[in-house]
Amino acid sequence: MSEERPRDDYLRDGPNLTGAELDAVLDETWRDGPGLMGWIRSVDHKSIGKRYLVTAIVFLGLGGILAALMRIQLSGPGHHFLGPDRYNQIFTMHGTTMMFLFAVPVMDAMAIYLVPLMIGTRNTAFPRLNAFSYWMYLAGGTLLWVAFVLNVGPDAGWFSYVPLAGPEYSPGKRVDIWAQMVTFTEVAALAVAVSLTATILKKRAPGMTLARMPIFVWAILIVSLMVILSMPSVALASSMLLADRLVGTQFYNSYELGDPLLWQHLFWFFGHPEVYIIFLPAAGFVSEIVQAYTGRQTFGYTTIVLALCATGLLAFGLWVHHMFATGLPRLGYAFYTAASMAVSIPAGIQIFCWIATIWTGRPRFMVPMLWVVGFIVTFVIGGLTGVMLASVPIDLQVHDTYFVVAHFHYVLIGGAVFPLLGAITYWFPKFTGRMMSEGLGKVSFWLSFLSFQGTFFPMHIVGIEGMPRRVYTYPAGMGWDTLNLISSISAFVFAGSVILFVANMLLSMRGGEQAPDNPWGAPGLEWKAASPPRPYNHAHIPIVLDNTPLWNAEQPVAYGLRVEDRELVLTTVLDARPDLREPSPEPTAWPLIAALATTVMFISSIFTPWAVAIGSVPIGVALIAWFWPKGPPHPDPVIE
Amino acid sequence: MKRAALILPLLAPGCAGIQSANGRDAVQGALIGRLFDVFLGVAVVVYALVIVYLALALLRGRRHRRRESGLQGEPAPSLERPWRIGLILFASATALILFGLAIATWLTDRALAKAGAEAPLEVEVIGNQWWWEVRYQDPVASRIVRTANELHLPVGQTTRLTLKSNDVIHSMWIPNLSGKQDMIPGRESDLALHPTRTGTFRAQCAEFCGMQHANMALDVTVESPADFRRWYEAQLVPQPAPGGAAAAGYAIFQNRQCASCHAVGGTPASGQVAPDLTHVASRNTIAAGALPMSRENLARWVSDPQAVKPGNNMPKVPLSQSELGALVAYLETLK
Amino acid sequence: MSLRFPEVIAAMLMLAATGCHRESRDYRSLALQAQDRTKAFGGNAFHLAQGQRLYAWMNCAGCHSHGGGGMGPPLRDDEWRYGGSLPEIVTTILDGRPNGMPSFRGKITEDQAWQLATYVRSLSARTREDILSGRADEPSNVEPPVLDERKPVRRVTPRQDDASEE
Amino acid sequence: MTEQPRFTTDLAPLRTYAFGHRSLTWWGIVAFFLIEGTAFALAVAAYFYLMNQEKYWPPQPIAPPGLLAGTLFTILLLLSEIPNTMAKKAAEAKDLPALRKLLIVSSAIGLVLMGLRAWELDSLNVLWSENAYGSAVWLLLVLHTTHIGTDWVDTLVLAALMHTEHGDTGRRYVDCAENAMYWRFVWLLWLPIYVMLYWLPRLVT
Repeated sequence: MSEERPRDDYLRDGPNLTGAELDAVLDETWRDGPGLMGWIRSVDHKSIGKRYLVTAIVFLGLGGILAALMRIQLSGPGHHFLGPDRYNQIFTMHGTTMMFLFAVPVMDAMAIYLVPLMIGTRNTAFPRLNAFSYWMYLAGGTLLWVAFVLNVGPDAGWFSYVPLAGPEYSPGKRVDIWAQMVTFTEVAALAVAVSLTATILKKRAPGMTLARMPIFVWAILIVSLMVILSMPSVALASSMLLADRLVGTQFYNSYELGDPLLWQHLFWFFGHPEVYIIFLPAAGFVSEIVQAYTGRQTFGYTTIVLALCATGLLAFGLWVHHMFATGLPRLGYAFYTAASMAVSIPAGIQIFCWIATIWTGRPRFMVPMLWVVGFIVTFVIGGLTGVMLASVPIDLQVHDTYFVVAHFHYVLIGGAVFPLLGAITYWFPKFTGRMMSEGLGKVSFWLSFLSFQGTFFPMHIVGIEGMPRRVYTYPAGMGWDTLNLISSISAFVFAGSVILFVANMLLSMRGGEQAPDNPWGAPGLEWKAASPPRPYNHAHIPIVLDNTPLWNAEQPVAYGLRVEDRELVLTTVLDARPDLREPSPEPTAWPLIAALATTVMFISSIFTPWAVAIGSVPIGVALIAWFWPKGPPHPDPVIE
Repeated sequence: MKRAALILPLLAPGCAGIQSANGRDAVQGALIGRLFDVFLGVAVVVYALVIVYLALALLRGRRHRRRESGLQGEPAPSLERPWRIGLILFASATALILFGLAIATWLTDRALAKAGAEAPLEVEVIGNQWWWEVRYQDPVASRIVRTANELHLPVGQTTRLTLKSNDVIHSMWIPNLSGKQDMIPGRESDLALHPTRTGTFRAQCAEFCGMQHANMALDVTVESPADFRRWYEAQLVPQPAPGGAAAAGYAIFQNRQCASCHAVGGTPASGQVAPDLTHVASRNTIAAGALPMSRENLARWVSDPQAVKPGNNMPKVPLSQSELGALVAYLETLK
Repeated sequence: MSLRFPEVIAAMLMLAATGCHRESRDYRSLALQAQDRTKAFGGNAFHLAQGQRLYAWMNCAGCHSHGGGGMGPPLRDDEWRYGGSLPEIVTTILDGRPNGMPSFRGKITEDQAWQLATYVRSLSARTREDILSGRADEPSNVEPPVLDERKPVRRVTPRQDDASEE
Repeated sequence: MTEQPRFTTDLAPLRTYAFGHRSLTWWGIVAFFLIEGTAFALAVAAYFYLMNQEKYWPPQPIAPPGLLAGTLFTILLLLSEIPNTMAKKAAEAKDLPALRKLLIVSSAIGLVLMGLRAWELDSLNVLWSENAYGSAVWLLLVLHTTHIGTDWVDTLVLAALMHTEHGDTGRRYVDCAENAMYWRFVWLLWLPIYVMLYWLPRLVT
């Protein structure tokens, strides 16, 4: 085969083929198929991203309902609204749903949707792997919630400490289903991480060197690497737990040389990076929002990127602060105290830079900016209580109490959900082509912000006053009654505010005013594409000259990509010089079939270990069919 | 330090209850409490500074507010310079504050270690699913006191609790006295307590341990050494078979299901898998804090333990009214 | 989604029939007749786990060790001198048997006897696979289950087809 | 988009495939290296974690795993690198006939390796359910067996693919080169595990 000579009879975009005529051809090439089969076969990052977002918001709602039930039970001492068994299932499901089925997938959703648009390409790398990851995520969520409805929901907490979650003290299939759900969501998150890493490294628009990448894309790159390095830990731990429960291995059996702390080490080695996997994309959202609404590039671009890297690195060095009460040697703890305190410095630096950007820019106080201010006010409280928790003696008093519950709600809802709601409002015009209503947005912000403080600030005090975590009831006269009542009432108001936000989304989807391509005058490449973006995102691959492409007078474009087949450009990793023309895989249903085969294997392996061997044959067949090239061989390759 | 102490009272409201980390009724509790005050004070100050900084940025931003979107002109590098210096100052200030807090933590750790160094009294506490087994160690085997769900401590002396577990991970936490320590099966951890104030406190299991994690409490009574000595001797006294009205209850206890699991010193009943009932009537609560001790509550508990503490391991023993009355009468004698 | 939905619902309903019963923690004492008790206790993982703990608490291992037998007969094999069905094992526990098996009537409650019997039957792997617990948190000096047929002893009660109890 | 965008860079002359880090799938495979490498590193860490809690390792009555099977497996695994490297060179040189033969040789070696692995699992002297040591040893071996099994199936599929008419396209050569790279990762990962499982207990007691 001689050197690949580009045959000239292919139709290519360029000066002679542009505008509406090009749009027709590209739309035909990149569009999803019609109807249900088209939806199932789709590999377009935008439709997969939207699916992830809708599913994650559904799970947010379900998790929220569970939180409401818990608050009803805890609104006063000695209530009988929920029995212990049902309450334990509910708080476990609340934690598991919020962490595994909402927080990580919703950040994946935004990343899958936005990263290709922001770096000026037409689809993620390995789009079929993305489709596979969504089906696995959906299957894992469905498994968990169907089990919960059938009274087989896990009841050992969202981190299922052994030996309570072991074979002897958790009879039946409840914890098995939890462990298998972890395997599902972990496979999904790893698949997304692999595809996003490859997308960000290889598919940036020509000229977008690493130093010119948007900060959100930096955050997603670091988060993807953290997912790749942390998720195997929980995969290993949950597989070992499943082996202990089903085939009688002795990993966590202290009577047979095993150790319950081995589970805690492996789980929290994943657990703490997980919470930074949830927070860093939110930090990326804030950097983008602040940049757009103050009309200037975020202050200290390099500082923030280094702070993100520092957070990503440090996150792997402080998991033992979850185990300060387990009696490990004190000198080891001192190291983890230092690391846990040090991780607040990068976060503090980012806060400083955002406020500096607001100070020196000319801000417009639209709804996303309100969410950013609400985020700063709330997250700093969570960060400071986090520093308190880093100190061993204080942690021994407040560990596993409602003080910790308050802390992680401040850093997870305050630190990740507030920026997420701001980001949804900010990118809503790009997702749907319509603006969310400002008035309704402001009301839902103030309602959320105030009811959030009312719900979770009293928990600091109740925790100090001695109320332990995960109790389905508590005696009267301990000084906790009024504070819990306040939390419960505010919790319902908070739930109302989130419902209001979702209502605002649904109403604006149809009734919102039409949005231009760049309603906020923001500098990112995603605002160069149409609202909602055409299936091929950018008619011509843009060329980037600096950090804020759309604020640059010069906006050159590249041309010469084939239009009748899916093709996009690969660039070199560091300075994004155009390198190869890469065919992008065509839509196919094989990822769904492979996901179904994997689901059958995972679920049946809970009932019999043989299912692992027998079940992997259909998976092999599905994967081979997925990769096997179809149709006649093309001289200029197309991935059928 | 003093400034932080001034700010603190208004933030940790309310007098400390019988189960509150604000109680600080032991040397350990006080040390941790003081460290918490330092951290809280610093946190409040830092938070105030951040909010002031944010507010100024927002106010200044409000003055330069604008309607139109898009680039407003890249700020001149000269304007950036003060902010670069500000950033370096901010980062180093944060690092310095954290370093100070780390030093405070280290000092507290050292003081805690010194406070718990030597302990004249050794107590072994074993966590079970949803109750505590408490054994006062003594070199002379016959003077070992076995009790359950209660802990008596002499004030002004250090007591070391050796913490173990028979089944899942529990966590011994007496908020008024000290921090918590997990009880992990296959491991032993210890907790030193040096109470400084007499009184009754309530401890609770702080690591989720199953269905009745919420009702796994422990009554802690701190009393003068003399009272403690008196209590200790009383606990050593075995319970002879009673005469009169309680004799029927005694017969039921020995012959029916009770003796299979429970033990009463001085009687054939010597079950090890459930709380020791030798001096059950002298305790403040029943079933690890589920009900306060009283005649009706004893009857209510024995007649249907699953109603009071659903899912616990004590079965509903079929008893007629008369048998129940006799049994409760017998239990009342176990002072 | 529509084409997959009916199958999913059908599968769930079928699962519902077995799912929630196997998992329900019905710690309230069950006033049921013998054959209802077999289904109530036999198919429930919670009762099997409680039986496992009672086996340790009531010191059954003293004579039967962990099912391998010692002074008492082994419980892991398929050899039942006094009947291998649940009600028969409960009768053995509550009323005792000649040459050595003590009567536990009055020493443990009716429900506890049924829980114990459920666990004892599971030692010879006759219970459904999905109810068995992987292992106990205790030293694993348990020999692998011995299911090879030994010379049958004269049976007291006619041999019932055990499969009927699944 | 009324006025004509400024066209500056013509992408038409770019190549459509390349070997090494220029190809997209190379980065995907490196990411998978990281995932599997982390999983193995943590499994080894768990093994050491359990080990330093015991005085005797393996715990008393149990003998260390039989050397013969493991060593034979390791030797053959290292030898398999010869056809593997030749296959990589053949792929980069786009020499189809040689590549086809080498892929068949690699698949055959894979089959023998799986057989040796089965014998190795039989000569471990411990069951996974006996104690944590047995569990950890079996965990590492089952993980590596799946690892080697998946890459063996990949090699089989590639061998079959290269014999079809699709075989003679640029990207398929890239796939073969990257599969050879993945095979290297498989045996590189096995060496530390082999030393740890087979030699550490013998040297350290």
